[in-house]
Amino acid sequence: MKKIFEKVIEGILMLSGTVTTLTVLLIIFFLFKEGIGLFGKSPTEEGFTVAVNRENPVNELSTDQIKNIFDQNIHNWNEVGGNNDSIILFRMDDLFNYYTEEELAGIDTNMNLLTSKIDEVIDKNKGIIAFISSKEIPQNPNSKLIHIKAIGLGSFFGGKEWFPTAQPVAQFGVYPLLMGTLWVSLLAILIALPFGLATAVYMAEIASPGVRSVLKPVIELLAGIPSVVYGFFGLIVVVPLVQQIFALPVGETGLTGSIILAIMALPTIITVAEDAIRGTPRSVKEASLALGASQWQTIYRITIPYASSGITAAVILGIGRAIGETMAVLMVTGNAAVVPHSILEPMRTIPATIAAELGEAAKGSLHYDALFALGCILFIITMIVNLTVQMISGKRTRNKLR
Amino acid sequence: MIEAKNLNLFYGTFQALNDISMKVPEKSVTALIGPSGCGKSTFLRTFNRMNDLIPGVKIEGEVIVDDMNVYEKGVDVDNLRKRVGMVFQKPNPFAKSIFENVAYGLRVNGVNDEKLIKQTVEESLKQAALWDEVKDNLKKSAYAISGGQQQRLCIARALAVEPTVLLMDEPASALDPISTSKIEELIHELKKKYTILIVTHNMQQAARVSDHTAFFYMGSLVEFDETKTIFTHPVKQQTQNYVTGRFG
Amino acid sequence: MTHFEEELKHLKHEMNIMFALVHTQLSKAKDAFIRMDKDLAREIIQTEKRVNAQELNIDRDCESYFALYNPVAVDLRYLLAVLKINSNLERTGDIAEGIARFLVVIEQEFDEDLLQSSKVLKMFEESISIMEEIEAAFENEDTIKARSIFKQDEIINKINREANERIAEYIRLKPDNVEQALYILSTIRKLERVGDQAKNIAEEIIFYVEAKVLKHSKKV
Amino acid sequence: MKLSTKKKIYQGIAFNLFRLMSGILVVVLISILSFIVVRGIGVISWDFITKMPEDGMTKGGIYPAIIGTLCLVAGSMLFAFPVGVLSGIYIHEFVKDNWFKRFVKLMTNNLAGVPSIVFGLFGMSLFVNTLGFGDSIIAGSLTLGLLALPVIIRTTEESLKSIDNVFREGSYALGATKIQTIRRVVLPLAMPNIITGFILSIGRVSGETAPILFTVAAYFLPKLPSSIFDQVMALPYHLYVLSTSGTDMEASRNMAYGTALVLIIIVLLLNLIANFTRSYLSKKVKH
Repeated sequence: MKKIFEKVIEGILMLSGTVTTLTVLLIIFFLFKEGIGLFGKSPTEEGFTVAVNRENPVNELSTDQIKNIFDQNIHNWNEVGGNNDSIILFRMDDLFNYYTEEELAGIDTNMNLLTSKIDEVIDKNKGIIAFISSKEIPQNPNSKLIHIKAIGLGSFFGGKEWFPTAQPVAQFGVYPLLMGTLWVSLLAILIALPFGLATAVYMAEIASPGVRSVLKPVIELLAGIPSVVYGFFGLIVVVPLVQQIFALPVGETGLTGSIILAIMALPTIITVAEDAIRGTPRSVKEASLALGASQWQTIYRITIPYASSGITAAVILGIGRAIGETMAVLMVTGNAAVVPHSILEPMRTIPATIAAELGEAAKGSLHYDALFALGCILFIITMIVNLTVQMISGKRTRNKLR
Repeated sequence: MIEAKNLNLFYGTFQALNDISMKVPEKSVTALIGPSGCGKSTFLRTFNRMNDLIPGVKIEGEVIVDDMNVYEKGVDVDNLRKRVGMVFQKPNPFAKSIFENVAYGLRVNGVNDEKLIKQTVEESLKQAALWDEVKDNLKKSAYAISGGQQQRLCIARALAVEPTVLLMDEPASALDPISTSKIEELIHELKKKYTILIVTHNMQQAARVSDHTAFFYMGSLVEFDETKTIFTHPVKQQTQNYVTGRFG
Repeated sequence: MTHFEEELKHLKHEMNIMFALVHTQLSKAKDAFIRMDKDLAREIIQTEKRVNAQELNIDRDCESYFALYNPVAVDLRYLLAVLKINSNLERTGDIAEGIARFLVVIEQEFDEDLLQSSKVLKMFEESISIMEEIEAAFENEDTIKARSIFKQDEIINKINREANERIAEYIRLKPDNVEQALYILSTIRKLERVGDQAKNIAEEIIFYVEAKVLKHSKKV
Repeated sequence: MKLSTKKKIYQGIAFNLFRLMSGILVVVLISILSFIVVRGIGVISWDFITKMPEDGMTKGGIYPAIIGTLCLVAGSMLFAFPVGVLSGIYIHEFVKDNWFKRFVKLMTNNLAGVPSIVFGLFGMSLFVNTLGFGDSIIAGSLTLGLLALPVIIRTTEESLKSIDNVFREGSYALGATKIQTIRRVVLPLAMPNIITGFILSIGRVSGETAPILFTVAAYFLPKLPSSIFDQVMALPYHLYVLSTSGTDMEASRNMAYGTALVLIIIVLLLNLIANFTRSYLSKKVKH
């Protein structure tokens, strides 16, 4: 009886023990399941297509080219490998430019009429490119469907535009978001690092126990404050400050985000680095002092090199925190999805993009899948960060065993 | 000449050393023995002011090293520690090469002449009877050699800054018997040049290596005499009880 | 050489001094005996103080070594042997002193016949020789030589056994010289004990070198 | 210059620089706190805590947001605490040191580092869509629970690790089974630290916004939830809404200060309670 009872308990324990593993696997499964849906699909809006004149030699266009054509950055077919014809844009509404109302009478109900009219327009204009509903695609001899390159890893990572609701083709270029994330996070770490290390060294080596007993809870509290509060503070205080100091049109910039992120990453850096510094055996420090080294010489020649792997771990963990942070960044960076040129421009990070756009994206749409793909990227980055940290701290424990 | 005069030491309100006066003979080995917590390590650490690092320590009386009270105001502690070398319980080499471990004390004390450093490192390693074992591996990490070698490296490191006094806090307690006897032989050699104070839990070790022995109990110096006397006919009953193992 | 080995070497040196002292005492006793040299006899009595001081000196050294170095195995046997050899030597020294004290108080020269018949001079020679032998055996840790001591002691014992009859005969012949005769007998008795001490020392040497206990057993 | 003087000067410069930087940090933190406290203290009143929001969230209180956060905290802890503690026990006490343990630990550590927005994505995909809970307390709680899970597992493991093996061996030596040993010897000793971890993870959960964005949080819902399948408002999300997308941002600013202060007070209180329980319980265990 007792045996069975114990076996049951052990079973329950085992089940719980594997929950985290299961969760990670589930996260991977669900993120990638949704995220993978983005690839291999045409980026045009569902139910729509792009057509040209039958005699046009162009068969295939990339999303970039289509976007440039419809943004009227490309005016001639020869720029995309076709004949020397200027490009004529055609959208459904444009039908009324070609025909009078009488000619189009009854078009709302008569599908065939619409189809034939569109076909006629396409036939008449050699340089036309038409963005039309796929139902209206005529089996007509005069028009030809343009094959649009599907979204691939190349265009996803290399694409310089993130414009998921653009027509006729959505732009899913992660590059600006990636850059935004890296700029903001790295600058945040650059700001946080000197303060974090200085405070860690100060707390571990210099401060009297009294000062430390004040600093320690302060740092803990700093770690406990919700990110949205930091975001709020940034919005109310830091944003106007940055705007004034640099005389900018808006204060929501990458720099603002970096400052807030720096404050938020500090507790992680300080705590981990302080632990690492405290991990230096007292006897080693005493040996240095006993040789006539000053306290400062001991710190920078002995303690810091000894704790270097722990400090590295602290920095990487801090970067991980900064990269994954969502709300505060969302509130203060301005969220412009363009490749940044200066840190004083508005920027948009990957987590902020997800948070801002997921609410608007219809489930199952390309946009929705694209946001999950962003989630995948985030997940992979943090996974790499974590594995690196564990590798470093693993090495550290091995060193200590010696 | 090193000497303690009416030395009292407090950790907060706890009195760890109680009115200790003791003249340590020069160029000889003096062992400090006594049960755990008797204050012998604390006493040892007053000579290079290592106790300063512990918060809440208060010291009264005088500790004289080279005719100067080290607890006087304005004493340059770094300089004092340079003159008073210290070897610790466990071998604690720095995470540097063997060479850099020995050179460390010189570098932090402002020596930049690489030739001089090289020469001093070699001499110190020879004095510590380690040179022959490591001369081909000076660039190797100090962690790559055995514990006994590491401890001799730590001794070489202490010798490199040319101290007059050498404090040893249980220098062989973490070592195997063979390494221990090597360290003991080394101590025997070193006393020709240095005044050595050694704290040890191991009474036999104190008996073997020292010329004089001081027995501490509950923060007081109970008896201080030639080692032979302490181990053959001590004056105080407490000393007798301790050295015969009939303690408590 | 380790520190302790140096100390042991020092101890051996002290022991050599002790051996030499005792040996000299014995030789001087012989000379004084032959020449009836009372001054020399007094010198022997004086020097005995040095022998005693040296005994104490070695005892103290041994005590320190036991206390400080925890000797084991051969070192332990060596120190134990030295302690005992030391006291054997001191007794040998006492014997020389005892003979010297006779010489100081005796008034007439010994009768030449008595010296001849009692073989006392031979006894002197034998005991001095046994001392030399044992000193060499100790110096070289030579157990073969040490074993030869036992035979030499037999010779000494034999002279000693015969001495009774010879002295008795001598007294029958010259009853006036009975006091002298008794002195000689007593001297022979004393010298016989020199042999015994040497034998004990030999046993100790064999004990520390070979770790064999010969005491109270049939001699090998 | 004398060498010792030079050393002292360098040391003085370095130490003062460190002191200064630490000082700046403290000043920054205090200014953040005092800014919010000063602006928010006037807003907080009994009404603020117990009333529904009114007038496009420019007036009234944050009652439903407080209740919503309470529901979410309770729900997530109901899931995460038992599972987390049991996991910690299993990993530390039962699994031998083999690849499985290392893998599970690796995964736990990785989960701890996953950004909260990814949890939000995952929660939306699994609980809201796949399992069909919709935006609801249960979906939000489970998502937050998963977020808190690695923290609780780690603190449990750490506190178990800090218990000397002699206690376990002592118990086994008396013939106790493994489960008995854990229940009667190990857990009571580990409890102070586990409870501390639990309280701190409450703090973390109550302040999280990103995971609840798409799983439960309601923009404006001036009523209390009736079942676990209802949407609720939540404090952090409320603050986000008030400060970025309220109908009249200037007018709702005061509400935002108040909400921020309430959040900070919660975190502060939880930190205090955690420190208190840690010292109180560990004293109790010792006696």
